[in-house]
Amino acid sequence: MSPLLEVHKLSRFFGGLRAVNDLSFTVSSGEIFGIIGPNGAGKSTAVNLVSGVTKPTSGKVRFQGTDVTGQPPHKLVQYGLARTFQSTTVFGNCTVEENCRRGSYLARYPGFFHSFFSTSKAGEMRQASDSRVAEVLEWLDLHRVRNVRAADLPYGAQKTLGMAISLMAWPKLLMLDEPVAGLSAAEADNVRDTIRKIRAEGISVVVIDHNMRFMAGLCDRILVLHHGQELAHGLPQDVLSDPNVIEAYLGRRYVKA
Amino acid sequence: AETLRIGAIGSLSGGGTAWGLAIKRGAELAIDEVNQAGGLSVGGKNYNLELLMYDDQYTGQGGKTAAERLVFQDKVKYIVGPIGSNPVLSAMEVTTPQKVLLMSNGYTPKILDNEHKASYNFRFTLTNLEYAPSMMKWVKENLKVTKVGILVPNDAIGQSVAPPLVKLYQDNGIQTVVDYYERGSKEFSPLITRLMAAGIDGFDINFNAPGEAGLMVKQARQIGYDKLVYQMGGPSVPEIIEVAGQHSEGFISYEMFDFDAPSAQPFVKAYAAKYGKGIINSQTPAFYNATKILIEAIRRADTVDDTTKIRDAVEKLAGYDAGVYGPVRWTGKAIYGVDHQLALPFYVVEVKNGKPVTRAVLSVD
Amino acid sequence: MGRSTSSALIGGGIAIVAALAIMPYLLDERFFYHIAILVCFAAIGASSLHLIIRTGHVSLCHAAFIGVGAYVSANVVMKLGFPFVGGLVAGTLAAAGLGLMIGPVILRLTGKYFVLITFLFGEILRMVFVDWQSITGGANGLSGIPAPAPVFAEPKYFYALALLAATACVAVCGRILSSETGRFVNAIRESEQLTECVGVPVIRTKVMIFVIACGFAGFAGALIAHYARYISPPNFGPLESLNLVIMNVIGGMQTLVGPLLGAIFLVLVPEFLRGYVQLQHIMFGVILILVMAFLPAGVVGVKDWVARRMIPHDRRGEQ
Amino acid sequence: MSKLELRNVGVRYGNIVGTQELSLRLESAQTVALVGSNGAGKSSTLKAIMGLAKYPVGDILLAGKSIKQMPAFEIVRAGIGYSPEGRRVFGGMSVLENLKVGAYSRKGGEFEADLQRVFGYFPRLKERASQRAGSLSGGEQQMLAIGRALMARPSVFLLDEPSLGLAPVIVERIGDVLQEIQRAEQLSIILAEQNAAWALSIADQAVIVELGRVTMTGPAAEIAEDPRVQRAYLGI
Amino acid sequence: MLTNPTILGQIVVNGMSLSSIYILVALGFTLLFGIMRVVNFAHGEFAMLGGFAMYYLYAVFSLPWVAAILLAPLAVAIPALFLEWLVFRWFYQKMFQSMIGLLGLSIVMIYSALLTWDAFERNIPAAFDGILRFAGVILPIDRLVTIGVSALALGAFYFLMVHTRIGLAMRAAAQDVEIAGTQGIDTRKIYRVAFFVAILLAALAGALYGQVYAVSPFMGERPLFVAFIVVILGGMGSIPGAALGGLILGFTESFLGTFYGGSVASYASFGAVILLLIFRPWGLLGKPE
Ligand SMILES: Nc1ncnc2c1ncn2[C@@H]1O[C@H](COP(=O)(O)OP(=O)(O)OP(=O)(O)O)[C@@H](O)[C@H]1O
Ligand SMILES: Nc1ncnc2c1ncn2[C@@H]1O[C@H](COP(=O)(O)OP(=O)(O)OP(=O)(O)O)[C@@H](O)[C@H]1O
Ligand SMILES: CC(C)C[C@H](N)C(=O)O
Ligand SMILES: [Mg+2]
Ligand SMILES: [Mg+2]
Repeated sequence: MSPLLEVHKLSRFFGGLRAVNDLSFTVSSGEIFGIIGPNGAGKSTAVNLVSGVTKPTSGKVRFQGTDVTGQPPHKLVQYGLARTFQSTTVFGNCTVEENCRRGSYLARYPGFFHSFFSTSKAGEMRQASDSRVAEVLEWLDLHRVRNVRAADLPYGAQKTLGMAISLMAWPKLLMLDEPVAGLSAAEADNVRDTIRKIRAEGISVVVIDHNMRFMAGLCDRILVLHHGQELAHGLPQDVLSDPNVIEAYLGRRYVKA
Repeated sequence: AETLRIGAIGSLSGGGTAWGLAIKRGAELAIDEVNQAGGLSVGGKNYNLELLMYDDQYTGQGGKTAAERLVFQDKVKYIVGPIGSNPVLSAMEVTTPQKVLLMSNGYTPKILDNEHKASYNFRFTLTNLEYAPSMMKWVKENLKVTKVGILVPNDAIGQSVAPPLVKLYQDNGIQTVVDYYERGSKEFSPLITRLMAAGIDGFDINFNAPGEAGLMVKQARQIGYDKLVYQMGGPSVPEIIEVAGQHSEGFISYEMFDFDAPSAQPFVKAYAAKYGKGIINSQTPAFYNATKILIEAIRRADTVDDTTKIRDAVEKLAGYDAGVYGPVRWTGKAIYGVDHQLALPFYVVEVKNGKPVTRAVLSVD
Repeated sequence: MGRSTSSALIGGGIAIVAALAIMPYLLDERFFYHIAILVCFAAIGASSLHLIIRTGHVSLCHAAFIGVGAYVSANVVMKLGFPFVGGLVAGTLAAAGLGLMIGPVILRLTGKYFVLITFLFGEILRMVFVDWQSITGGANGLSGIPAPAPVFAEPKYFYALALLAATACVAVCGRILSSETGRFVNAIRESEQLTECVGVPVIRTKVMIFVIACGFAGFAGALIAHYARYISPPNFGPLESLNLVIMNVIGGMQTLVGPLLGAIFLVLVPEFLRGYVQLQHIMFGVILILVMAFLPAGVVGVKDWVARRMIPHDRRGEQ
Repeated sequence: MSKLELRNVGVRYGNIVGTQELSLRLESAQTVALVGSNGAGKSSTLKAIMGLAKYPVGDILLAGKSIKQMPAFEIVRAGIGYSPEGRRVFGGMSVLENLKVGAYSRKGGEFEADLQRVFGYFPRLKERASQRAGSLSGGEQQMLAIGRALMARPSVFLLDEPSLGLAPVIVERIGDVLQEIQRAEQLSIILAEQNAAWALSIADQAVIVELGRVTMTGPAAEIAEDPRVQRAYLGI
Repeated sequence: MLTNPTILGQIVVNGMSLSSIYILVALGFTLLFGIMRVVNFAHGEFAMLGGFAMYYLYAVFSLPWVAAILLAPLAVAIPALFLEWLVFRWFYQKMFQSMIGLLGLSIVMIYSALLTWDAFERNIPAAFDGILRFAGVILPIDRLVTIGVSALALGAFYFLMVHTRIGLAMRAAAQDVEIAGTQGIDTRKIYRVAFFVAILLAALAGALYGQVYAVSPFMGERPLFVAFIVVILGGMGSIPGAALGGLILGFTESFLGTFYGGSVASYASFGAVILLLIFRPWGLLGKPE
């Protein structure tokens, strides 16, 4: 597998705090790559750096061989790199369907002129994107609630919707920050299935979460961050039995459970 | 008796409110007088007078809207006010084509000097173009200043007043240092300090709103300026004394009205009876005067509708005495090309023991 | 939006415009034309400001852009001798151009910081109007600006022009908001971060909307200059900018109907009160308080308010 | 008489049902786990108890006395402590100040003693006493939210998803501390949780909520053995 | 002469006395915004009322100065509680609505004052009309007193907010009212206290302002204008930020005014705030959001 994403010696300091410190990793095409680590370890910051939300202090991000360091998020989405957020993941005030339409800017927006005069080009793009919206909603099992206001959805469905929005851009890599936080075990299983489906479409996934049952069953490889640096890295079963990881993150009782 | 409406436009909000009230009260006092005397008889009918006043918010837009409403909605034929170049100039755009008389006050020469030759406009107060030359002569002879600092607001008044004033000083061989401040400022000591640093021996606070003028007097003294403070224009000495207190001692000012003159007493009494004993804005007698002159012109023209006749009557009113300023005399031809500027006496007063004392009575050349 | 609702909207719009077009003529009083013209100006100003508000930014310098259009147009016509249309185009472009210059810088700020920076920028522009006397006539303003054509010196005919301009402006604003562009404008207001992360160039989109809105402001300014025929800095100061914001809040900030209602409200209500001379402002203040206290969503919210009153009492416990 | 009793409590948000006809009892020194999936109505139940829901129906009794019509601050003064969903610490204030706010409802001078007690449970908070709460890590904020509520010396403690977004080691620590506090202070606890495995492991009683209604209730250990629960909430 | 240190000292004192008044206005404004999310466009009018209260107490009823300066703010803030009940409480947690609604209140207050007190400016005789010469610097005593009283009020306010129970409760309510309630804080009462304190500060500022400058129905506009800038510049909700913002604005205005004249001072001080916002878009002491 060729590397899709290469992160090289990436750092971000907030004042004196080294939130991410000299971090390097690669994600291969078709891989589900997990990141875990204690609270405040720098996981979200790392995703923010890669997705352009936060500018790195130093280091490089290469996506499909192109240097994309410091590019704004909307550019990265054009390259094929999409993400969801830890908290705000959806547009609460509009319907599920509208959320997805908003997500499909790249495929849908024909430019001011075409959209203002509703040209045939605009019509074609709109139709194409509407059918893709319908497709994705069906695929992620959201079609039955497509007319529900996003804020009224159950939390779990909101998380799925967050992924649906990001998928509208047809990314090559999707980064998910805590997709199952606050979900029950059954719901987490649903999300896991969804992510597997996404991967089956050829989309690589980077995922952060504290739910170890979920992560262990999902990820091909896991990176453990601690104080902004790599603590361990490898196959899930190896990482989760690493004494350092147990000490810093999992807790002793985890081993028994 | 029928009712005859006289229009008024003035600022009842915003920076010109004191002036708007002056227009309102001056006109009301004049109208009350006529009504109490049994009304106005014109063309065999007897009219009860009524004032219809709208706010112009001290803006051009407001002046235009108020004028539109008075002229087209209320069908008023004569308007007293507004004060302030912005509202006057825009009200004029409405009134002049409709031949509505406008008795306003603004310092911009354009009020009288325009493409209509001020056909229906009159001005009842002096502007710097009228009083400044005589004042300058008096200042030059009596105050012996060589370098004068001038502070004016950066608004329509300041911009009309300062350039001719500076020229006048220069023509008289006196140097000037001018600075503009934003309206609403209260702290002038930095600007006064700057003037002092330029080595002025006279501080001409000129046409500032009375509150601000008072603060300038006070602050100049407080930061240790001990030379002359005076004003070549901008009346309202009583308010300056009120605001500057003891610091106003020795302050010399142009004054447009002598409230202590015996002839002014009936007016002052009537004002106090109706509006209380507060300070009287010195524009008030001017608009009382304007309204009385207008009413007298209507009487003489013997028509309430034909404004051209009324205008002609106003022009020919020389010698009529409304009771506060003495006989009417028109001037202005030399400057504006038309004699629609009322010539009024004016005063030089000095504050002594907290009271304004008249030092000279001057008149327009 | 379905085809049928959009054509219903267009139909309704045409009906309203037609009604507005004939209404003052039924009364045929010059003063009504004057007021109707002021409503048209306010509608252009408020609806173009509404575009900016829909991106989540409240600008307090919109009237200053109106001023830019007014002064530029007046100068182009009076000093350079162009016809009115030339002034109108120049005024529009000048305001839009200025918007394009400052937009990319100030649109990085959000919320109250944006409010403050636009307020200060508006003050600076107003001071420029006051100080640049050779162009603006300084604080005394510019007078003697010609009417667009001699017939338009009559408010009766100018009204037709103003209504046409306002309709065009509102229609364009409405079209922008209902088009795909509007979809992403709404997205930006709700969450800039999320919108950026689905690939929308947020700053660029905001700048585009800002420039269009400023262009309309300049357009309104040119019209105002050639209607009032006298312009001066206070017409374009912070109070006027604030008035445009009030129109949006009083009318309702959620839909384009809001600023239109607000424009009508803010022109007509003071006019009704004007006769009360010294009490008019107090009454106006009380009305502002009452509207905002009882219709927090603006005058547009009247229908919800009525609906709420009609809910049977025993169901109220459920809310 | 139960320490806290809910009788047919209902909360609605417009047309959306939060909870309906929800009844439960909490005895002294007991922990009840409130388990349910997303939107089941756990938070709504706790909010109703805290007086944060508008116009709830039914009745809520604390030691036999109705607290339904009381404003939140009086409910706190009556002895109920609350650690809200999403922590909601006062981000701009220091850790110490957050704890002082927690003690606001209490009169008297045992503040120092209580502070030391909370620092005893969460030594990390003592280290960070003067740090801005907003800059704490998620786990630290959760500790602070719990500590803040404890400062009021409640007799009933409501916790809304304390494990959300926390590293496993922190979740484990919080569980230990809750049990320790309960032993030491005879505290009654309602623990609303998604993380059913963890909640059932520390609770005495369990209540399963679905679509705003109680569907199952019983000793936590028994509930944990129920096959339906295992499938839906434990992922077994 | 302009580089003369005594002149500089003088400008500093004059600038500071004005800044200190603005700071008092700004503090109350920021308190109301911080705690209730209310943009009090009528704040300057409470300062105006403070000015009139001082006018009556000191100039008309001839109370001793200390009594007057203490009573004037109370004479405004206590009756204002009625306005809190009548008007303000409708606008809590509603930023835009409060802005417009309270603009309405401001209009009502100004024009009622105009009806009552007329438009002319009134003077409150100076209580301390002397001049102090200190190392060659001429210092008007009334300015020093203004600075002193403002500093005391600022100190008292800071103490209240940071070191008292009620201040703690106010700060907590400012961050999250709902949660403050669940920590045992009676937020309705806290709102009323915060309102009272804010109005007290505004009225005190008005009393000082009225004595140093003059009293009239329109006197509140300028302080509000400056407070609006100061508060956002300093970082909304930050006490030291408001103090710092007020000082900076006062100083730039007086220094630039002295060295470069009035219009440069206006352009430059606004331009400086604009630049500051561009490079620090969250204000001086505010935190990035
Ligand atoms: N904008 C910021 N300014 C200052 N510090 C920050 C900022 N963003 C993050 N931090 C700090 O950087 C560190 C890493 O934060 P980050 O959010 O990446 O952690 P995380 O691993 O995602 O934790 P969690 O699992 O709790 O979400 C934390 O200490 C955090 O407080
Ligand atoms: N403020 C609100 N407005 C509208 N609906 C709400 C509100 N709060 C909760 N709801 C709805 O009420 C129902 C119950 O929500 P509640 O928060 O009580 O569930 P929960 O069991 O705590 O779920 P979670 O695990 O997501 O916290 C859900 O359908 C939710 O969407
Ligand atoms: C500026 C406003 C129009 C919108 C703003 N973001 C709000 O929802 O509070
Ligand atoms: Mg994180
Ligand atoms: Mg919940």
